[in-house]
Parts: sequence; structure tokens; C-alpha cells
Amino acid sequence: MTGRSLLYSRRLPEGEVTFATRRPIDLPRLMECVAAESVGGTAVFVGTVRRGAEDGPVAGIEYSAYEEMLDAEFGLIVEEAASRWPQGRFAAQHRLGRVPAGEASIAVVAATPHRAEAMEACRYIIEEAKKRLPVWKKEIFDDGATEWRENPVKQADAERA
Amino acid sequence: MTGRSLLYSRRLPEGEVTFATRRPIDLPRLMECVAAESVGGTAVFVGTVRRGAEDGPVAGIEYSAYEEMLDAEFGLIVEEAASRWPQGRFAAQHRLGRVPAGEASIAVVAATPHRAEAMEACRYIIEEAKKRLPVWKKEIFDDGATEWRENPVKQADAERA
Amino acid sequence: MEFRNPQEPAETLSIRVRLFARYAEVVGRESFTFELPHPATVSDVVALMRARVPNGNLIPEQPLVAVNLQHVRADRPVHDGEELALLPPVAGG
Amino acid sequence: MEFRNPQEPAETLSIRVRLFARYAEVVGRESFTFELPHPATVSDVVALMRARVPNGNLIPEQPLVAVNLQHVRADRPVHDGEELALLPPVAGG
Repeated sequence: MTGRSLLYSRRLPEGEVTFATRRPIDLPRLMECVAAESVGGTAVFVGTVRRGAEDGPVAGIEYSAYEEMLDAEFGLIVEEAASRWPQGRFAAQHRLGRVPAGEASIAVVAATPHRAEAMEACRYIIEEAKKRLPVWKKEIFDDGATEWRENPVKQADAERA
Repeated sequence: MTGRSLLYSRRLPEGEVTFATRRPIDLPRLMECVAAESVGGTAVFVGTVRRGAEDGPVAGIEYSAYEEMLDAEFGLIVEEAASRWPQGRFAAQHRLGRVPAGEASIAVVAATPHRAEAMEACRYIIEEAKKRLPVWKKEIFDDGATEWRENPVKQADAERA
Repeated sequence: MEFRNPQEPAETLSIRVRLFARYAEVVGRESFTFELPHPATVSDVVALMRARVPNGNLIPEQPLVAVNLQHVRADRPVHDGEELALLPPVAGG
Repeated sequence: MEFRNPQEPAETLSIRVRLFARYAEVVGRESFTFELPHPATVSDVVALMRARVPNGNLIPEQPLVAVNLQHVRADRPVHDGEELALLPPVAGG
């Protein structure tokens, strides 16, 4: 089931958009997924590979994942969001493989009747995704050198498991 | 200068996108405006005309504005955001005239090196815009009836001026 | 016989009032020009408009007012030739 | 002479370990299968792998571990046939 997941709004037909993708993220498609008559506010977060890193110009990032768990964990995060914001509609994608600098690696879309919840739900999903999704990244520099990058881990998170 | 404004990131050439528009909001264009090598996170908020209102099915909303002041006030809001998030790049549009249910009336895009500031800046801009922009809306129901809608005003805001 | 110091402001102020959205709708017009004696404040202009204009009393006694694209207080003096914008509670987004 | 109660678990556990990202890179492989005596915990499996596998000592003593797609604690017992995933600190988004 590598990279083939359902997710997103529980009201969407399964399989419409897969969470993990090896192609460029299709934000308009994600926004279509959450559109509905009840929606008054849609919040989006897009994470992009930055060119300028600490150690020199980054050509891109190679993302790898434990894909089955990525789907499962993201499903949990969306379930949590759906129970906190029952009227929310959610869509997201994480790109895997090599993502060139300037392109998006992750996008989260949250749509709700009113604006505050849309922004809160979007933020909840991206923050949890950053902490929990089993995804790893290796920076690729212009000269071909590579380096694994890990998100800063808070001690409390490390002890969570 | 009705509806013909500059704004957005102070680093963008003037006049690229006008803030007030009578055409559908062009979100991909706004996102292009803020793209840059330094950007790691882009937060977006889109406000949409909801079909289901309290008083019956809404066909659309007619937005009107004091357009010169709309440009000036939005310029101030962006200046405030730029001074709080100096590395931020911002773009936004507010649609005027009749907006059919399901279509966007406002979009705000904030791009920064890291994700937290992008979401905070986007939220700052949309909240200030809602409170301060001289824009008014008249709901148009399926049966042709109309009704002015005003945002709920907190006493503290009303006394600000 | 009237003596007038040329350094002093005009005895009469000409003030344009612009109305928007619901306010324009209730009085059926988008602008008026009023003459009123110097000195006067924003709230004097609003009071005059509410008294003189048909349905003017449907506009609040203390609406939001902008001059030169900026919000102003009701006790701000007005100057000859200025334009006051009366703004209903906003509803953007 | 050995007496074995058929209700009891196997004396030997066969455990598959999967490695990801940097961990797979340092040991040069993405999976191993180990046999170890019952009973054993997650941390016993990790200790065995660190001792047996070339460069295994470069993997932390207490890495994040998942079983059945869920995070588990180091003191969790392991069962015959299970798969343990050793996860480097995450770096998504």
C-alpha cells in the first residue's frame, strides 16, 4: 500500500488524492477536495525546500519515509483534527523522493465554516505532522555533498513513545 | 486610483497585483508573488462566500468598498506585518462586486523562512483586514431579497477611532 | 461694518460628506456638501447631516468617520474644504 | 530430556528489524532477521542488533521503535514473527 492512502476529509471518496506523492504537490487539487457549501474559511500551509541553508546552497532535499506508517500516522492526525473540528474538511500531501529547492515538500489544507477554526486546524495538522510523521530528509548541496537533517527534538517528545 | 494598488511585499515591483479586484481571486498568482529562495513556509487564508446562511440559501454577496481607503488601510496592515516579520513576503486580494456562493472573497498569503511566522503573519493580516478594511457586504438570497451584513464589532474596536 | 482679519479662517466651512453602503442606501445619495459656521467638529457635521437630510436620523449619532483615508475622532475640528467619509461597521472578507 | 508445554510460546523468537534513512545508511542494509531466546523486549532486540551488525553501535541505544505502525516503549515484550522498525528522529515537512 506504499504511498496509496485515502485520508483527508472523512467525507471525501477514498483514494481521491494520495497523501504521499512522488510528483509535485497539486495544491489546487487539494483545495478542490475540501471545497463545500458549508466552507467559509480555508487555511493552507505549504512547506518549501529552501535554497539557502546553513551549510551552503541547497540543490534539493531527498525525502524518504516509512510509507505504511506515514499513511497510518497521518490518518491518526486527521482523525484527531476531525474530532476537534467536526465540521472541518482536510486535505494534505507530502512529497517524497528528490524535491528541488523552491518546490513544495508538504501542503496541508483545512476548511471550516468560520476562519478561526480553519487556521487552528491547519496549524494543528502541520505541527503534529512535523513531530510525528516518519519522514527523513537528506540535503543535497550544489557540489553533490549530502547531509541528513533532523528536526529539532524536544525531550518531552522523545520520551513520548 | 480606485482598485489599483501596489502593496504586498515591499520587495515586489509595484502594481503587479492589485489588492481590490472585480475578477475571481487568482491564488496561484498571489503565491507566485511571494515565492523566493528564502521562503520555507507559506501560509494562506481564503475566505469564501458560504451558501448556507442563517436566513436562507445565499446566492452571493455584493461587496462594496471605500476603495481609496481600502488600499491605504491594507497598505498600513502590510507595513505593520512587514515590521513585525521583516523577512516576510505578503500578497492579498479582496474581491469587490458580486461574488457567487462558493467563490473566494478574500485571500491572504504570507511567506517567511520558517513556518511559525508564516502562519502568525497570515493570521495577523486577515484579522486586521476583517476589523479595519472599509468593505461592506450585502447578502443576496435565492429569491432576490438582500440584506446588509456587518461583522460583529467588539466595543473596544468601535472605540478605537 | 464688519472687520475681518485675513489671518483668520473663513467664517463658513464647506464640508463634503461621503456615504457608503447602508448609509448611502438609507439616505438615497452618496454625497452631500454642507456649509456650516467655523469652528466645527466632526460631530457637528454629523449632527447637521442627521437633521437636514431626509432619513438622516437613521444614521447613528457617532458613526465611524474617516478624513484623508484615516479614522478620526468625533471631536476633531474640521477644516474648510475637507471631505468626511461616514463608514458603516465594516464587513470585509 | 526437554519437556515443552504446547501452550507456551516458542523458546526462540524470530524478529525482523527494519532500518530507515540514516540508520539504514550506517549499517548498509534496510533489514535484518534475528533469532533470540524468549522472553525478550524491544531493547533486547536493539542491543542484539547493535552488538552483531557491523557499525550497529552507531545506532543509539534507545532509538524510536515502531511495531505494527505504532510507537512502542523499549520495555515492551516482543513476540515471535514481529517486525520492529527503528526510526531516526523525524524530519518531515
